[in-house]
Amino acid sequence: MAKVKVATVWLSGCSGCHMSFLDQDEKIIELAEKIELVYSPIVDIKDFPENVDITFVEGAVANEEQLHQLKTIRERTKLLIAFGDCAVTGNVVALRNMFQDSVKEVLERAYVENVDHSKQYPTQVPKLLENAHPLHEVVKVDFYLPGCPPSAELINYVLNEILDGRKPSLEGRFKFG
Amino acid sequence: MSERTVKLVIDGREVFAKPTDTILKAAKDNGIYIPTLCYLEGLTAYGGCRLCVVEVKGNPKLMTSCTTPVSNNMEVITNSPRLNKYRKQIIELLLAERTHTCSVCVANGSCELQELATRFGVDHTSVSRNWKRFEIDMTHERFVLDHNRCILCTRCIRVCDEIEGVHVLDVKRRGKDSSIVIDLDEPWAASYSCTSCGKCSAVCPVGAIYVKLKPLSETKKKELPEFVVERRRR
Amino acid sequence: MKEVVIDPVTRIEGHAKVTIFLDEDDTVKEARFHVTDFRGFEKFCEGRPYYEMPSLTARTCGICPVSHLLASAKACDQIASVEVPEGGERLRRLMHFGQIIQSHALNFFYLSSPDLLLGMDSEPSKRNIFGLIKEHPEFARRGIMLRKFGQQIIERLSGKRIHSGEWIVPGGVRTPLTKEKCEMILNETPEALKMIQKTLDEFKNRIDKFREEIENFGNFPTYYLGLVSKDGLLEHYDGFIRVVGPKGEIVADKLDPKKYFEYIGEAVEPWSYMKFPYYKPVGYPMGVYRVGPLARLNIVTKCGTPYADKELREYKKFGENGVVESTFLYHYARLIEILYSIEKVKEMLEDQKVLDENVQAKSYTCRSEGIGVAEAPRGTLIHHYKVDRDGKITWANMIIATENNNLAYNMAITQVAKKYVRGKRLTEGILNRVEAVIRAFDPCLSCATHAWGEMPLTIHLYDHRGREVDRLIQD
Amino acid sequence: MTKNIYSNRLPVVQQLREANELSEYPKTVSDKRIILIDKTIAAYGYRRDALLEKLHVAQNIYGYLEKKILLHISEKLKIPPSQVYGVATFYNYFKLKKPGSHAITFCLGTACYVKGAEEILSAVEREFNVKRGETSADGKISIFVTRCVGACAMAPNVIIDDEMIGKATKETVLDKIRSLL
Amino acid sequence: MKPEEIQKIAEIEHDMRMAYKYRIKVCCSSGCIPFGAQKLLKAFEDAVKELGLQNVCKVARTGCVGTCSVAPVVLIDPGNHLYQNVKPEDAKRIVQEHVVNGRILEEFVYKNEAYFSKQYRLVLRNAGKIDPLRIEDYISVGGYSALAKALTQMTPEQVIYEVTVSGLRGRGGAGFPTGQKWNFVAKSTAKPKYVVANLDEGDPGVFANRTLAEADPHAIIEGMTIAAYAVGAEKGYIYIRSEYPLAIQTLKKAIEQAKSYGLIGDNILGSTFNFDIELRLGAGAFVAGEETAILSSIEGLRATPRPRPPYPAVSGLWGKPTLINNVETLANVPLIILNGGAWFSKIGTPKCTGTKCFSLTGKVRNPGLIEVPMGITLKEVVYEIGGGVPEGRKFKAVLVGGPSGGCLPESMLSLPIDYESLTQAGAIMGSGGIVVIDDESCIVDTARFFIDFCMDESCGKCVPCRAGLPKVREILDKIMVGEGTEEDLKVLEELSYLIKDASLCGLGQTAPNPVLTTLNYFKKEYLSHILDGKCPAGKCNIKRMEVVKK
Repeated sequence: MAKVKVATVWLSGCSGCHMSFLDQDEKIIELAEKIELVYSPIVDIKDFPENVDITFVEGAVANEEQLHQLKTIRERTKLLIAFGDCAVTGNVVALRNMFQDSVKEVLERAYVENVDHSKQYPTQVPKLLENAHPLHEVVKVDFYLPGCPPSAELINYVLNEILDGRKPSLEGRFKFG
Repeated sequence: MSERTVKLVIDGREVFAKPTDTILKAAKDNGIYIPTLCYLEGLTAYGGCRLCVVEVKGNPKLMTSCTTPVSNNMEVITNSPRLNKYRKQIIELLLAERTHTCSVCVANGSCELQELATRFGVDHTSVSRNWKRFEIDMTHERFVLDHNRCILCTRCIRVCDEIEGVHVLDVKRRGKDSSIVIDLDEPWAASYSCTSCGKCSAVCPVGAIYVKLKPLSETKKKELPEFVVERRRR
Repeated sequence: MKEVVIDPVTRIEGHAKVTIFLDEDDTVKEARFHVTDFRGFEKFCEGRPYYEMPSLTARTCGICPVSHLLASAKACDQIASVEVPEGGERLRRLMHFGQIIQSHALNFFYLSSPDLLLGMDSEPSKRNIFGLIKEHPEFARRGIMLRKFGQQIIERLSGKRIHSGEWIVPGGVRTPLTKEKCEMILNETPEALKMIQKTLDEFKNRIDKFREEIENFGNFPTYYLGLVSKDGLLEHYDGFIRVVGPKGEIVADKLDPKKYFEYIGEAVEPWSYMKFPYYKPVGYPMGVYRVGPLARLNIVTKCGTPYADKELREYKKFGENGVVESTFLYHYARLIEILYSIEKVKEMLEDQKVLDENVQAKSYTCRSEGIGVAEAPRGTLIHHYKVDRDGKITWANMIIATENNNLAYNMAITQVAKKYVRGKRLTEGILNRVEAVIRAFDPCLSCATHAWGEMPLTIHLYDHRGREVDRLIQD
Repeated sequence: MTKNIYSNRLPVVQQLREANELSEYPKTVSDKRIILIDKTIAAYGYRRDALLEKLHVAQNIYGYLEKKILLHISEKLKIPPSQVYGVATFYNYFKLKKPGSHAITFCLGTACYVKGAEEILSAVEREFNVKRGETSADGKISIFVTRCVGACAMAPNVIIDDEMIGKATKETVLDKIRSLL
Repeated sequence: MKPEEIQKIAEIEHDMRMAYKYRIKVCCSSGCIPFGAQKLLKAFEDAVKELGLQNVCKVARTGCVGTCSVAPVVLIDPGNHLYQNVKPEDAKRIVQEHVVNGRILEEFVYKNEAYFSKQYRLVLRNAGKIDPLRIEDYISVGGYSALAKALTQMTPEQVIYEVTVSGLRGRGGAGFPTGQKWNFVAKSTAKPKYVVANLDEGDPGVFANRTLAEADPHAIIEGMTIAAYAVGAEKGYIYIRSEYPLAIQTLKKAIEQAKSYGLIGDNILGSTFNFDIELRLGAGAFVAGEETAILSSIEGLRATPRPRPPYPAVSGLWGKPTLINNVETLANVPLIILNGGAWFSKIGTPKCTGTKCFSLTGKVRNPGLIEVPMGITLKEVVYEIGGGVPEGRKFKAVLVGGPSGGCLPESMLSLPIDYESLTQAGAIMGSGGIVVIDDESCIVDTARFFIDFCMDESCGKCVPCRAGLPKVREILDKIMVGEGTEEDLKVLEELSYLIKDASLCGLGQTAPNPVLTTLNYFKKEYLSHILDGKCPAGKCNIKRMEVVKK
């Protein structure tokens, strides 16, 4: 049987959801039988492949590169999962949206006020979006997996349900935050 | 105390209630769950959150079960796809209305809104979230008022008015601009009517009013003691 | 000038890319490490109550949230003017050891060992933890279990493995350790100890095979900075800052961590969201210093636990004057720290004091400023807050462990690139070496993207006219 | 009403008080206008339900509702201040900030909107650098928006200092305001 | 005062009127005053004096005749000649020509016959006839005789019976049978009881109630007093918008006059019935017009609605039984008492009897205030009375029922105006606003405008309305700048249904109507914004088209 192609992506987030994925501990070994991790921060493939079955996307969309990346991912993925609170709601990443001119204000604080030498905004880096967005404001999301981070058990449950061809039901199981 | 003399049908089950009961009370007494948020037993029913709406046979409108009294032979449906859809939508709207960032909230884990989201499977908000920033009032030595998390259920206002009897709090402005106000829009510490009793923090269903430096899981008693409720009923 | 871009760098914790610049004669001139994400914690915490900071800043990083919790809580302790009860401090330390174990295990087993065991030039699609599970199942399983051991300590203390923000609070911790959970952890320690010792032995047995890497992977003199306990032992939670020079001399000792701004400066380069801290007395950019396991072991002469001290003596042989220079040996240092942490966990749990129920001091008093410093797995972590009269944050600065090494990263990748990148053709294996040196540092880019982010990797090779002559995408 | 409402408070409160306009409250009781309000209150027999009427009277006298007036009414009627504040801010008609010397009220009723009132409003906002509902920096003009003044047949309508301009155009309104300044 | 005295006053007044051959009536309502009606009144008085016609010609003020688009207007009796756009300087000439020379000045004459021929004036029966500031005028046209009849010849039950038979329904918008409502209050045993006359007409573009109050305040007072007699109330409140200064002044004066004549107060017309009326001012809150919110407002609280039950008929003001009627409803009452319920029930349609006042505005040639019998079609109103859209433009839609009404397309114009038909079409009767929209207006923009209004006026008590409407608006905004998606339309519709079904009060329950009806009848226009990046009316500023990859 061909293994299910799974990808995990990490946008603007803290990696906690990926860590929670790894917190499945020895169950990862069982999973290795069923899935093939075709793209992930923990594997060495640099370009997002075509025809991915399931993609877990952690983090909010906060800069132009991520926006572009997410659109590519969407095109190449059958089932896109918003993985964790940042991807689902914006969470902490989106707290900067509460400021009027958020991009300027956050950059000013970090790269001018709090710096001793060569104060400047980094320019040769992806431009920040005016607001950080949860995924579904940018692309279509097929499944939401909230939590900060979602627990390893929940991830395991969802993944196994999907692998077995069922739609996982989150009612009463998940929790924001 | 009056007898349970009113017979009604809730979700196909025949139940008996006192004539003074509301649908919510009758359902609760019979172990039927109806979600609530602005309702707190012992305080005047408010009817604002609309989560407890039910269908009453013969009435084209949805009725809030916390305010509608029972009547004989009433047929009530508390749980239908339509109702649950509306409930989900309401929870979504509440989550989107202000910045509910559960992960960094004092109420995380003991928040009624969060719990409802879990129960009804509101795993995201289909409407975009607001990011308006409200000043947090931390002037009081013991309590904090964080408007960013307020859902305007007005439990705090009612408990302050009806139980403590002071009415320090009210709502200012209206519509989407409504927010809780202390005296004449004073910093809390400058309120001259506040008795610092803390009832408001005890009934807040979310993390909007809380005791400084304490997570809600340690401080909250969201339900009023039975004898208080009983006294209020009289 | 030519340019080679590795985008994204993989198997590190975050988003980054690398650009390698070549001269006209195809020799490597410089290499740069770019961090491409930014979140702005220092700004958006403004206006929030200071005691929300631990749980908020824990979200800078999902790998080492405990370190952030600690640094943040320590800053808050000062703002609240409390002295943490011994019981609370003990549990904070215990949790931190859990975190060091899991974080180091993550880097070594999940991220770096595919290079070490499968080879730098092995098939890229297999060169990961899943490949390892297949090829070296026992080894992979050991890594998983060691990480689990660490994570479980955190979970047993706080009820949650990641982002236990509600547990570590200003003034201490929220709940004491129960006897039952204490015993559960204690029962697992011998096994964990056995696993790490085995790993250390394996590593030492194979170390000869990595002569080349040791020689070329970021092997250069720098300053080393980190916390030491007041009696000069290895320390992760509290203590003084010690700076050791390239030749092993103590340049500065007993520095007050709360005065970090007197000796650490920060600079910005336009090509990275990650800032460049430097040792102020030397200046920018010459004040390069390294932090993290390697630096920590360089600045101490003793760890304070029997097994770890034994390993330390052996380890120091790889350097002179007690200073080990090769970045590659971060791996070695990391394993020793795991060993040390497990020993410490055992030591702490065997003492009944760990069950002390007085774990949190409470206070409403506010000071207007607080600085918390802790040794995160990746190095010295600094949180600095200012609050107004009511305790609302008005300003914040964070210097993240990973950031401290920023200057060193660039030096290290330049060194590796100079050694391996030649001519117009690139091979995957070459680029993997560039990444491997970064992995050795174990940068945590989610941390640095409080200030950064993403780490998969493409290398572009540009000629001196700026034309792309080759591009290598790792797949 | 001579007691200091802030007696026996913490030092912090003292500071807050100094920054607060209410601190002057006890001094203003001799204000003749307050006496006028008191008379109205008495005329209504101190009835709490006539709060709106009293706010109307106070606004007519003062031009707007200062906090000290609200507090005064609250104390006289024995209504909690927060309730008075809640009521005063609920209704659009009550103004809690001092309005500019010239009031320009735009009708944004359906008929006026359909006939282009919004464009005139934006033009005025741009030219005089005032947003709707706000007062210009020099305190000269305030722009108010109302929903229907009831002269829909003459839409769009703009009221400038009590003078109604029916079938208004951008030019007529701008000219009229310019002539005022 | 005794009932007979009313008759006497009427006779004296009649004689006084007959003493003058001519009667020049200057409309002094809010529609005409901004355009110089006061000065005009003065100019006519001066002209009459100057020409020495004081004994032949009486100059008087009067209420609105409805043709506000040609303000100010003057009516000259006999013959009820309507002069439009009269300026003070024309006064002398008009008096000279019309009164002295007996010649009608064609240049000033209002020529749109159809505007009046299709109307049927019951409520506004006295507008343009009497001087609203004189109670004697009202009495002279039969005013207060209904009250006298009710008090002297009828029991409260009989009054309620007649009202029930008449089939009169609430004119505030919901159309609840008035007789039934009175009956509920009458049956309630708690005391005291209250009557509230609702004059908080907040709909933008609607001014029927104001006109009524300005033109015929005593009709309201008389209707209210009869209602109070029928239900057994002792105290009445007229709740009026503060934005209607003239109506407030007029009503204040009318109440004083009625009091001095003993028509309200203690022992009215010599009976044992006591009833007092107090005027209460709103302060700019549309929601205060809602049946329960008005109670809160009168009690001096924030005008937030209360859940029903308990209904106001059982527990209203201060928890006491309260009858709340719209002033237009009340103004019908004297007629029903005088002529009998059966007579009234023959007007209009069988299910919807009587007439309804509408403010006809927007892109029509003859905007103004009209009163038409129930059952008249929208087409008749828009094209015959209103004269259709102005030259060169195309009719697009008609919005019936104020901001929370529905947008109906041309194909729906044959719809008869009655509560049921309108509701079925997605519109409502509301307080009677008809706004005509032509092809210059964008339908999305129009929907947004109404949502905007309801959002601003939402009291904020219940979640669907408070939090939902801003989201609806947000989506409409998005569509208007060309960033909308088809998914958004789905969300828009779902949200609208939520707000409609789950909101606490009428404001929320009807607020999404403009969106739902436009989505229903004008979906194409939405899709054109979304898919083609074009606004058919050319109104929206669509910045860019996002290429949606499929």
